[in-house]
Formats: sequence, C-alpha cells, structure tokens
Amino acid sequence: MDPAGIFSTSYRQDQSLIRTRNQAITLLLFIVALFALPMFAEVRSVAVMTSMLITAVVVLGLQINTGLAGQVNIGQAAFMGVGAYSTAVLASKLHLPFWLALPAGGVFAALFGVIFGLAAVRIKGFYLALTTIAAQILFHFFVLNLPQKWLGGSNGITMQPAELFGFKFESDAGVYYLCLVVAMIMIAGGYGIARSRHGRIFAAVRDDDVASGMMGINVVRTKALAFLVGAFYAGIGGGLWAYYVRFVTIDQFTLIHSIWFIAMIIVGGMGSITGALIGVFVIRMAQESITSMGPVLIERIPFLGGDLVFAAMNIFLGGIIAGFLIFEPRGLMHRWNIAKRSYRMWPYPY
Amino acid sequence: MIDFLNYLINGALTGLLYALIAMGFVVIYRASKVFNFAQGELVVFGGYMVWWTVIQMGLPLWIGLPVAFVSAAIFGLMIERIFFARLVGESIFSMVMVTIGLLILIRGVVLVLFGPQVRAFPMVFPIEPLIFGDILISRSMLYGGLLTIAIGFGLSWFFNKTRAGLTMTAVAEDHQVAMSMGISVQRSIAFAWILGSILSTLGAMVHLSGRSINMLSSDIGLAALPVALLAGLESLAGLLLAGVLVGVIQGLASAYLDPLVGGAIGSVFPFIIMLLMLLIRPTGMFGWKTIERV
Amino acid sequence: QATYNIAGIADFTGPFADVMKDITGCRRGVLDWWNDEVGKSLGVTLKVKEHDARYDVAQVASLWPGIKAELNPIAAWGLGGPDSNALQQRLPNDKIPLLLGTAGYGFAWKGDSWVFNARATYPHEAAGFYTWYQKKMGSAPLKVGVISSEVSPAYVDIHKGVERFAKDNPQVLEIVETIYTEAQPTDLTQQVSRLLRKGATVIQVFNNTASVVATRRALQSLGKGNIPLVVSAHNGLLSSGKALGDLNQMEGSYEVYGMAIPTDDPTTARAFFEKLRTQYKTQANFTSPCMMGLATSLLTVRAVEQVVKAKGPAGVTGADVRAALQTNAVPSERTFGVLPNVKFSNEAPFPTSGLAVNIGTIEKGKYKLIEQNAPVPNVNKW
Amino acid sequence: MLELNNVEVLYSDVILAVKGITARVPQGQCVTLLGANGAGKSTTLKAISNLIRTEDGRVTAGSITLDGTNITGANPVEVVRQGLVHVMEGRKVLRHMTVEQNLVVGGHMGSGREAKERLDEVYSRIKRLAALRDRTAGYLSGGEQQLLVIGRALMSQPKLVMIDEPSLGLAPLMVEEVYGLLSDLKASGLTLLIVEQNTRVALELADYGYVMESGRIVLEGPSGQLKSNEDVREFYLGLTVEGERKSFRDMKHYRRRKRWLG
Amino acid sequence: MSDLPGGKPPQIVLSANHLLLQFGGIVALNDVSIDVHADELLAVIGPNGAGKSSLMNCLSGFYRPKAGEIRLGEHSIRGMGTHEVAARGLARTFQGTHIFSGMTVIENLMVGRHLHMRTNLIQSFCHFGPAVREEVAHREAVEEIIEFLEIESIRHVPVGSLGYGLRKRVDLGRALAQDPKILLMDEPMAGMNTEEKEDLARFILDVREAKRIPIVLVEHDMGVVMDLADRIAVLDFGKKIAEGTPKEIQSDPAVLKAYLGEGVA
Ligand SMILES: Nc1ncnc2c1ncn2[C@@H]1O[C@H](COP(=O)(O)OP(=O)(O)OP(=O)(O)O)[C@@H](O)[C@H]1O
Ligand SMILES: Nc1ncnc2c1ncn2[C@@H]1O[C@H](COP(=O)(O)OP(=O)(O)OP(=O)(O)O)[C@@H](O)[C@H]1O
Ligand SMILES: [Mg+2]
Ligand SMILES: [Mg+2]
Repeated sequence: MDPAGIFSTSYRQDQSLIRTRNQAITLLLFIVALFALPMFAEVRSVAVMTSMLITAVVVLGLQINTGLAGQVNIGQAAFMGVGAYSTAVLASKLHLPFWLALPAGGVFAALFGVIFGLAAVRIKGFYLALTTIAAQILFHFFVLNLPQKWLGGSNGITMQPAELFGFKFESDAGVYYLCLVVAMIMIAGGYGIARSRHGRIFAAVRDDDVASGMMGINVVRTKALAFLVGAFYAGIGGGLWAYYVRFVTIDQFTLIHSIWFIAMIIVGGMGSITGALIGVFVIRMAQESITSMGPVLIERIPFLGGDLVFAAMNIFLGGIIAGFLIFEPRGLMHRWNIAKRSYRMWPYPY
Repeated sequence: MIDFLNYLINGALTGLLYALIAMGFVVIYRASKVFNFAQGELVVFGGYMVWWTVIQMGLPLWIGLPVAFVSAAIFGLMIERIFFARLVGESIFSMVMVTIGLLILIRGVVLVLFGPQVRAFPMVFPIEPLIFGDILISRSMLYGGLLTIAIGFGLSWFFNKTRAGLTMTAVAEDHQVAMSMGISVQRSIAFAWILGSILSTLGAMVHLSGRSINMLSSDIGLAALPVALLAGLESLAGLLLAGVLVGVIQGLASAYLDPLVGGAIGSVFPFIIMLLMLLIRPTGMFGWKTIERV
Repeated sequence: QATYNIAGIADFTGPFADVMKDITGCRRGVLDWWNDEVGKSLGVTLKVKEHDARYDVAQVASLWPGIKAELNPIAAWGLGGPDSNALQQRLPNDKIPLLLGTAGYGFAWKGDSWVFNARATYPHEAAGFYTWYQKKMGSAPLKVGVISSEVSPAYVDIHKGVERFAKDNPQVLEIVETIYTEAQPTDLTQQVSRLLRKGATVIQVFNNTASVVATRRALQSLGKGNIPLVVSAHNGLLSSGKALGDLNQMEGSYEVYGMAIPTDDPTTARAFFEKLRTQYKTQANFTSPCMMGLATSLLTVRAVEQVVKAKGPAGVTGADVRAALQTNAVPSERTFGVLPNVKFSNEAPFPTSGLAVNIGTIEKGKYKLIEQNAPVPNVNKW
Repeated sequence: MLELNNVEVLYSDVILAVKGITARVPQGQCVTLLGANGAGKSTTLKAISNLIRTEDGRVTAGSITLDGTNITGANPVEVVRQGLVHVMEGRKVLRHMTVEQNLVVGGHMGSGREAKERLDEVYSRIKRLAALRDRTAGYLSGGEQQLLVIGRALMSQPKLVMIDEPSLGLAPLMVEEVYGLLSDLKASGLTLLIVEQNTRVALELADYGYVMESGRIVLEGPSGQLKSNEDVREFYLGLTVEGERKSFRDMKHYRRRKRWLG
Repeated sequence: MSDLPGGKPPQIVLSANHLLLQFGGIVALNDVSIDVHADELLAVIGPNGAGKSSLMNCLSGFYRPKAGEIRLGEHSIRGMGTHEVAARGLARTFQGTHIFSGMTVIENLMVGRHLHMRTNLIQSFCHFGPAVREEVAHREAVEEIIEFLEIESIRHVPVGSLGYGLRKRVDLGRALAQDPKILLMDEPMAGMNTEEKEDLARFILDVREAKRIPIVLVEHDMGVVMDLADRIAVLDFGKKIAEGTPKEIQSDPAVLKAYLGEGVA
C-alpha cells in the first residue's frame, strides 16, 4: 500500500504490485544481490539458499492450494516426491533433457494432485486435510511395492546433473543458479495467479463455496484446479530437488516434511505469496542456525553431550512455531499489513 | 477357518486399541473444536510417564499408574495454560496449527527428559494369552478392548446427555457463541487436553504393555487417524464400530494379501477405507452433517 | 604437526538417536588414542566435528557444503542410508570418502564408490549366520521366519536380499514368510504363531529394537521362548535385552555381524576399548553401536597412516585416503579384532571377499561370543 | 444499571469503530440503540459483553460499568455471570444441537435443579419452543431461531439482556410475536438494551433511545420525543413531514435533506 | 409494468411449475408454481419458514426439487448445478450474508465478473498482455457499479469487517456485476433502517430502468413490497396461497390471516 498522499491514477496502476519507483529499485537490487550471492557469500549460505529456493517453490504451491483456495493439504511432500520421481525416471531412464524432465515432473505431480482435488469436492475442512495424509501413505507404499524397474523401489534412483548447452549444473553455484532461475519464474507466476481471475476464484471458493457456485464458478473445477496448481509447484520443486541431490528415495518426502511446509505458510501468513516466502526464510533460517549451533555448543560445553544438545534444539524449533502462532496467529504478513495500514494513515493515530 | 477366526478377533481388538487412541483426538475435538496433530506424541509422553513411575521409580503398579495419569493430566493442563490460554478467541485454524508446533516440541521434550533409548515398558497386563481351543487372545488387548468399549459409551453419554458435556459441545460448535452464553471456552479447552492426555496415557498402557517405548511409538497416532475420520470427528461411540471395522479389515488384509503382494498392503488399507467412506459420507459414519442454509 | 579434519554426521534426534552416543563416543575415543600414540610420531593430528542431520537427507544435503567448506575434511563419518543417499553423487567431485559403520545395502552395490561400509551388507551377514547355524542344527534346511517393515526402504532392502539368498540356496534355508510391522508394533502374537505353524525354527528381526521386543513377547506368550531370534548390530542382544527388562529374556537368541561382539570375554577388541576408557576417558559403553564407531574410525586412521607413510604428513587429501582404503587390506589385528580382515575392492562400497562374521548369543543369562569368523558364503546381487 | 462513558473501540489496531459514546441503561427500563449500517451498534454491544476480543478488537478508552462494577475488558464469562447476556446479531443458534439442548446449554450455570425449573419456565413463556424441543436448531425457520436464542439467553437468569436486531428478517407477525415476548419480559422487570433497525417497533417498546452515526451518538432522548423528532421521522420511520408514509417509488425523484443539523 | 404496451401476453422469462421439495419430514415446497414476466418485479412474501428461500434455492439450482419443472428462457434448468444456472444469466443475492469475507469490496465484485472473463491459467501465470488488459477492462465495469451503489469509500476494505447493511449492498453489487438476465433477491433489506431501504429501493428502481431485467424479490417489509412490486406471490407452509397485484393481495383475507396480521397494511 502507498504512503498517505500517493494515490493510484489508473486501474492498471491500482492493480499492479510495484507502485512507486523506490519499490521497483529495491526489487531490482534484491534480484541482483541474489544473483551475486555465490560470489561473496560463503558456501554454506549458498547451499542453504539453494534448499530455501527449492522449498520456496514447494511451499508457494501449498500457499496457493491451502492459503489461497483454502484446501488444507498435508500431503505436499508426497506431491513433491511424485515430481521428484517422475523427473528422475524421465531423466535417468528415458534420458530426457532436464528442461523437459523438470516440467514433466510438475505435470505428473499435478495429475496426482487432481485426484485429491476431486475428493475435495465432497470432503471439506479437517476431513480433507487429514485425507491428504493418505497421499503420503499411498505414495510411500506404491514406490516401495511397484516393480523395482519402474521407480527403483527401495533402491531409489540416481541421476546425472542437469545439463544445458553442454553446461553441467553440478557445482554448488551451478545448482544454485538453476534453482534461482526456476524459482523466480515460479514465484512470478505465483503472484500472477494470485492477482488474476484464478486467484480470485480460489479465494472465493475458500470463503464461501456455495455463494461461489451461484456466481457461476464451477466449484468442482476450481478445487481440482487449486490442487493441480499446488501439486504442480510441488512437482517442480521435487524435480529441482532431484537435480540437487541427484538421488531420490522415498524417505526424502515424508509426512514430517509436509508438516514443516505447513508450518512455513503459517509463520509467513496464510494466503499471501510474500508470506509464504517469508515463512520459508524464517523457518529454514531457524533450522539451519540451530543445526549449526549444535556442534558449537558441544565444543564449548562438552559434558552436555550431543544427544542432550540436539534434543534441546527440537524444543526450540517447536517453540518457535508455537511462539509465532501465539503472538501472531495470523502470521508475519498480517503484522506487516497492519503496519502498512497505520503507516498509510500516519500522522493520524488511527 | 480357525486362523480366520483368530484374525477376526484380534483384528477387532487391535481396532479397539486404535479406537482408544482415536478417542484422544475426538475428545479434544469435541470439547474445543481443535484437531490435535500431536496425539501420537501425547501417547508417547503418557507412556514415558508410566515407564518413569513404574520402572524408573520402581513404584508398584497400583501407585505408579495413578501417579502417571495425574502427571499426564498436569501435562495436558500445562499445554492449555502455555499455548491455548492466549489463543482463546483466535481462529480455530491457528489453534490447530499450534498443535503442529506441539508435535515437534513434545518430541524434543521427551528426548531431553527421557532420552532416546528404547525402554522396557512395564507389564501392566499379564503376558500369557487367553486360550480357547485354537483361538488365543492377548490379555492386554482384550482388557484394553473392554476398557475402550466402556470408556467409549461412558464419554458418549457424557457429551450427549449431561449438561457439562453439552456445554463443551457448544464450544465445539462455535467459540464466539459459547462465550456469549458465558461458557468458559478456556476451561473447556483445558478439560479437553487433560482428558486427552489421560486417554493417551491409557492408550499407551494398552498399546505398550510388556513391550518397549521410545520416540517411534508415536506412530500409533497416525494409525488411529483413519478410525477417527471413519467414525466422524464428533462421534465417540461411533469410534468403537469404526475401530473394529478398520482393525478387522487391516488384520485380514495383512494376513491374506501381504504374502501375495510381497508388501505391507495391510497398512494402507485403513486409509483406503477411510477415503472411500468419506467420499460417500463426507463427515464420516456418525459425524455432524454440515448444515448449509442459504 | 599437520592437522586434518574429519566430518562427523550424527543423528541425535532421528530414529537412531538411541545408539548415537556410543557411536560418536567411540569414534572420538579412537582419534584421541591415535593422535596420542600414532599420530604424534607421524606428525599428524586428526580432529572430528559432529553435526546433527536427524537422519534426514534434506538436512545432510544442505549441511554438507558448509561442513566441507568449513572443515575441508579428508574423510567423513556417517551412519547409513541418508548420508550416502545425500552425498554419494557428489563425493566424487568433492573427493572426500564417506565411511559408515553400518552394513552395506543392495542399492549401494555399485562400483568405483566413495562410500565405504566397514561391513558387508546385512544379507551377507545373515547368510553367514544361516550357513553356520544350518550346519550346527544338522543337514535339513532351516525354516526361517522374517519380521521386517516398510517404514524404511533400508529394511525392505534387507529382506529382499535375504529372500534372494534363500532362493539361491534352498539347501541352507527356506523363508516361510516375511511379516511386515510398524515402527512400534502392536501385539504380534498372531503373526508369530502363524510363522511357527508354518514351521519356522528361527526368526530374523533386522529392523528395530521395538520389533525385537514385540516378537520376543509374542514367542513368550505362545510359550515358545526357546525359538531363537537373530538380530543385527543396531538392535543387538544387549539393547534388546535391556528393552525387554533383562538379558535372560533373549536367552538362546543370536546376533550376527562382521564386527567383534561386545561381550565381556577377554578379546583384543575388549582390551582396546578398556584402554580407550581408562587412558582416554572415552564416554561410551562397550556395545555394538560402539563397535560401529570403532570400526569406521579405525579404518580411517589406518588408511591415513598408509598415506602418511607413503607421502609424509603434509598435504594428505581425501583422494589419498580413499586410494589407501581401496588398495590396502586391513588385517584384523590392525583393528584390534574389531573387524575381521577387511579388503575393499573397486566393485562395491563394502568388502566383498574373504568375509567373515561373528556370532553372539545369550547363554544362561550371560552375553557371550559363540562363533568367531564364521565364513560368509557367496551372495548374489538382488 | 449499565453505564458507558465515552467508550472507544478499535479493531485490529487501526479501525476506530466507536468514537467515544456515553450512554446509560437504567434498571428495569428498555433502551434502544438506533443507527445506520456500520454506525457501530453491534460493536458497542460486543464491547459491553467484550466479545470484540474474538474479532481482534478492544476498548481503547472510556469505561463500562454494570451495577457500579467496572466490566471494561472483563472476561465475557464474568460479564454473563454478572447477569448480562448478549444475544448476537443473526440468530446464532447451536446449529447441530436440538432446541432443548440449546436451552440446556444456555442454563449451564447454577445447579441442575434450577436449570430444570428455568427450562420449564422458558417453555411456558415461549410456547412454540416446547413444540420444537427435539428439532435440530440449524433447520428451524428464522423466527423460531430468533425465539430460541432469546429463550436461551433467559436460561441464565440475566438481569440485563442485550439483543442485536431481534426483528432481523422476521415476518410482520413474527416481529409482533418477538416484541410481544420482549415487552412481557420487560413487564416482568427485566432490563433490556435493544439494537434495532425496525425503528417503529423499537420505539414502541423502548423508554429511551440513542441514535448512532459513524461511531458517535448524535441524538438521544425519551422514545416519545425521538418519535416526534423530524430527522428520526424522515430517516428512520420513513414519514414525510406531514406524517404519512412516503412511497418507495418516489425515491428516485427525491433529494436527501442535509441531516442532523444542530 | 406487467401491462406492456400493445397489451400482448407478457413474455415469460423464468417459470417454475409444480415444485415439490422435502427435507425429511418437512415439506418446504408443495406444488408451487410461479412465472416471472419480462421486465417485471415479482415479490414473494410469506411467514418465516414458508419456503421463500427454498424457492429461491430451487430456482438458482442449489436445491434439487423432488418434482416439478424450472425453465429459464426456453430451456429447462432443472437439475443443473448452480454455476450452470448462473452461466445462463441468473444472478441472486442472499438472505443473511454470503459474501467473500476474506476479500475486499473490489475483489468481491470482480468475482461477479468471473463469468465474463476468459483468461486461462497459463495467461494468469504469466500475467502479461491479455490477462492485465482483461483485468483492467472488467475493473472499469466494476467501478461503474461501485459508483452506482455509492460505496467508493470502502473499495479496498476487506468485506469481513463491514457492518451488516453494507455487506448486503456489496452482495447486490456482486450480483449486478454478473450483469444477469434475471435477478433474485432474498430479503435484501433485512437489517437496514428506513433510510437505507429507501436508498436500496432507489437502486432497485434504477436497475430496472437501466437494465430492464426482471427481479424476484423476497422481502418482509410490506411497505417496500407494496410499493415496488408489480405482482406478489404469497407462500405459506410451502404452498402458494395467493398471487396478484399489491392491491389484490392487501385485501386478500387468507394473506391477512397468514401473514400480514390485522394491524399492518
Ligand atoms: N471485525 C471487524 N474488524 C474491523 N472492523 C470492523 C469489524 N466489525 C465491524 N467493523 C467496523 O466497525 C463499524 C461498525 O460496525 P458494526 O457492525 O458495529 O455496525 P452496525 O451498527 O452493527 O451496522 P449494522 O446495522 O449493519 O449491523 C463498521 O464500519 C465496520 O466496518
Ligand atoms: N437445508 C435444509 N434442511 C432441512 N430443512 C430445511 C433446509 N432448508 C430449509 N429447511 C426447512 O424448510 C422450511 C422453509 O425454509 P425457508 O428458509 O425456505 O423459509 P423462508 O420462507 O425462507 O423463511 P425466512 O423468511 O425465515 O427466510 C423451513 O421449515 C426450514 O426449516
Ligand atoms: Mg450490527
Ligand atoms: Mg428465507
């Protein structure tokens, strides 16, 4: 929102994300910084950023599906897994180039997602949320029990690095750039969807699906669409993940991962694309800083012993989430909006 | 044939165990409208309480168990005090999400307090099974099952017939409306968590009697999930039926299908049943139908 | 004095938290000893730094580059699945060998590896046991019931391998059925009695301690306490016994793996451990997890010795360590009998030739070694 | 009995919905609160019962006292225990429960025996409900639901009942029935604070009235006096200056007078 | 305006014949038939629980009547989903509030435009050229309605935080944004004071004048009904007990008994 005194003069301007010149400049600088990161930041943070970018894509999908369209989904990791496996199979068994295998992974994940989208037509609220856990279970079961030849079963699938015009995305920086570019496309798309007709009907279905029906919105299609989009994002994220680790197994996509994804959109704030990104950043930072704090602590206070220290770390993590919820249940984005609102009214108190 | 009977009976008993665990979900839901994702962790915590009093402190069962239940209850109360007291009046959703935070948090707490080792769980029920001809029934499961049935009907009566129970049900209907009637949402939530923790401890007792406990024991929470949904989140007596249903089908599936498939198909069956049932009846067998007036 | 780092990946909050303390303790112990008694004279000091990765591939993957940059390690110590999953593809570029104390997996059975398991695969170890036990029991093939689980793909890999071995060696054993349980099984009485009715005379439980306990209880409640279980290192007799209340309850069962059995018998391994505890204040118990720790670390330091002897204390690299591991056999006495003779080849991440396993049991409530260096027959890939 | 003096209410830290209102509800009387949409009527009631806290709102200034005790920002439960019940806008029944269960819950305070007595009392007061005992509240028709929520409020033996738009969406006969009920409640000594849009009936019943506009009280007085106030006549009763009803068809050609002068 | 110039028989836009609707024991609609003529305002009145909303729900495809026939224009819409009915040009407002409380006023109205928007998912994803152009175009249409309903000031306010009356106004705006062939309104004036009713009445008259679409109005305020309606249908206990011009209805004894009561007129 603009500060007091600045008003939009055209609908186009009123709708656009970036209103003032300063906003444009900040954004530009930020992007430049992201691209320059591997040059100045140390390796660790590049690796963390890479995993953040991948997570961001997945969580963005969850945000669209859950935060925007209100279809709570606790199976996002499974969708991610489907994407990762499809990409891996296509790349390693059919030798598709990554620029084909990656989107294809997204598509397969989307198809898997639509199944639950259709279930969502009848099943609502908690019931839906909990049925999506079934996605997790079924994914696990099928990968393990389908013939080894297909999905590698318990063996998992190994992959070659992504390759474009002979350049191998193999080094940490290389993978980082790959993820950065893909993630930026997906994020831009996320904003696009959220602001356009589709984002609106998603929100409409979330708020009141009876009324939406009478506005001429095909609720069945819309819910299915929400899952499709969400799962597609998950699939793309999964594909990136596959190219990042270059070895996929089921235990990389478990229920606890899905739960962490949810935690991220909560902390960031439901329904806001930016919120999702913030959530990913905050939570992953917390996780990383805690995992790197551990060894330090142990060296400082050896008698504590590793098990105690690291166990304590879990308490912190859980505490962080719970804390956020208690003190800002609507997520950081909400706090931010309020700040902006009062900033707009400034200098008047209310 | 005898095999079949065995699978049937034991499947039913396992199902009742699931029902007992699921009761933890439902009680909390029925008195606060919050779905508790940390149910499995509550079970583990309760279990460790029993381990701690009986094995660690070496108290005899008849003292140890009550102490364990009391401390579990206190734990439940603490959860309400620390997390939900502040959230009264906030959206249900954020409350539910807090339970996700709890899930991670309790894991840490348990690791710190009791360590990660696999611990011996006290032999609450005698180990030798009851044997009728070729049918044998584990005592812990049998007694547990009977207990579950009793509690199931008891709670169902409490929530549907007594004034206190209905008052909490009102909270599950709508926090704001309940408040406008002077119902203390907070007290109701506290009660929910206390009862939930106690039931979880009970569940742990039946589930783990004479076996072992560690972090992984929380998986039972996931296994009980389909039962809760199958019955419908508001229904307590319904859990019994749902539990038996799930237990029997799972038992038979893993006995007859696993060898054919060469995989653990038995463990996915409950979820498949759940999915199908919900597609037919979106709020489970006995859950509240959503009322849509336009 | 040249100093080199080793990256220790740990799992203090994941499924293997329960065995972690002994593993890391013994890993550190070996370094303390080696630096003091060997390293000093060679002019080399080795340091280890542990990171908790929760047995989670994502964690390992995002931690690793940092670890690598920070420590620039000449070797890494891991636990199993996730570590090798996350790293196997990039280690060849990082040029850092990863050593694991666990047995190997079928899915890792690939050539030219930078991952090294101190032991052969679980099916190898099981095969060693069954061959020995079948002779012990007479001529008829064994009837084996298997308790496994699908909670982790590793478990699936294990029973798949064993099933394959049974198929190739019907004269040794027949698997009557494989039963799948959860991470924390509820009552197994039904399933176990089914195994018994199908004639199982020994039951293999290679997944987790909880399953061992549940199976054991099932046998007891069926009055068949005399049926032996065979377990592995990560759910060994000691820990399972403790989880059951006391060792007696595992009476007559066996544990098998290609490392020394941590009994009280006066073995060289035992003596070595005592030395670590008394002289080097090692914080750990003498258990099979500890053995894993000892195994990984001993292999590492021995390899480093080779390198230093060859090219001097300066400029030791991960590549050197890997080369040393691959070329030099490590005879049992060099690991104080913690490991049998170990000879890595380029065809697999684990030793495949001249394998032997040790077998422990509980006899009259005492934990004792019953067979040393039982030969492991040939096991085909599965 | 109930006194507000210059109470301010703030929603989610930015929206000032009520800008300092002062009002009092004397013992045994019926006071009505009139005003346009969004004037802040419901907000005021929510502020008194402190249900605004569930909507991220709070009282930022002023004080609310009930029988001399300050209940500003008190726990809603306390407020009810003090004998003040708030019947919310839009007939908020417990939809999945039966009529009887709704009432029982309403009487959750006090002993079981009292509850039983009150239940019979409510049934005898509101005959319709007795007939509907076992119907699911969510499926009742609008009027029945309105009667139910009022009956539910009575179950807690309140001294003062605040009712938000009781005539909302009720048919003429039903309006008469509801107001019939309210007036004999008043007759039996119950104090009432009623927010209404149906000004005519409200002023019939009320002794005193306040008119709110965008968060402020712009007009107050005994209902008789209000009824004769020009602006009220025009904007709330829809009467022309001469006193007969304007036709809604004339709206198009009609220009609004500048309002609330003085 | 039912007596159109030239006095030729009025053209029927929406017709429901012999509708039967039951919920368990309750008969919500019992052999109810109504016709809506082109460019007329048909009011439906009746006591609470008479089945007015149920009728609206049947017409808009939310309830499926057990028996009976519903035609919109020439083709039958019985058994169609609500969105299909809406797509054929039927818009409605709701008893109580059924607006999208999470969104701002603008967004609510934009949802109303949904039927007329064409961009596909890919275009939204890219959010370039066509998508943006369409957005802007429809935004202009919406702004007209906002101006018309005089809610400019709350354009960007999240609807969830509006008072009851304003929500109803947004509700109407959303229905208008669909620019429908026929408009159903279920108690649009509930919870408004006379002044606001006057405004809304004005809007309704304006809509009729500007758009010339027929309107079915369910309302309890007799003043409004009598003044605005061309014809009135009266329901009681799911049966249609009377139909006719306001004059006729006002003097119909059955109606007086069932609904108006002696007092009001
Ligand atoms: N939950 C909320 N959050 C933010 N603002 C709110 C909230 N509820 C109401 N408001 C604002 O407070 C003002 C008064 O609302 P209120 O509901 O009290 O009006 P009202 O007088 O009851 O109107 P009506 O007669 O339509 O019910 C409105 O402008 C509304 O925008
Ligand atoms: N979804 C439903 N399930 C069960 N009964 C219903 C349902 N919808 C309506 N009813 C019943 O059908 C009858 C008609 O209800 P309806 O809402 O149509 O009446 P109405 O004329 O709109 O009343 P009001 O003027 O209060 O809006 C009522 O008795 C109501 O209880
Ligand atoms: Mg109001
Ligand atoms: Mg109605």
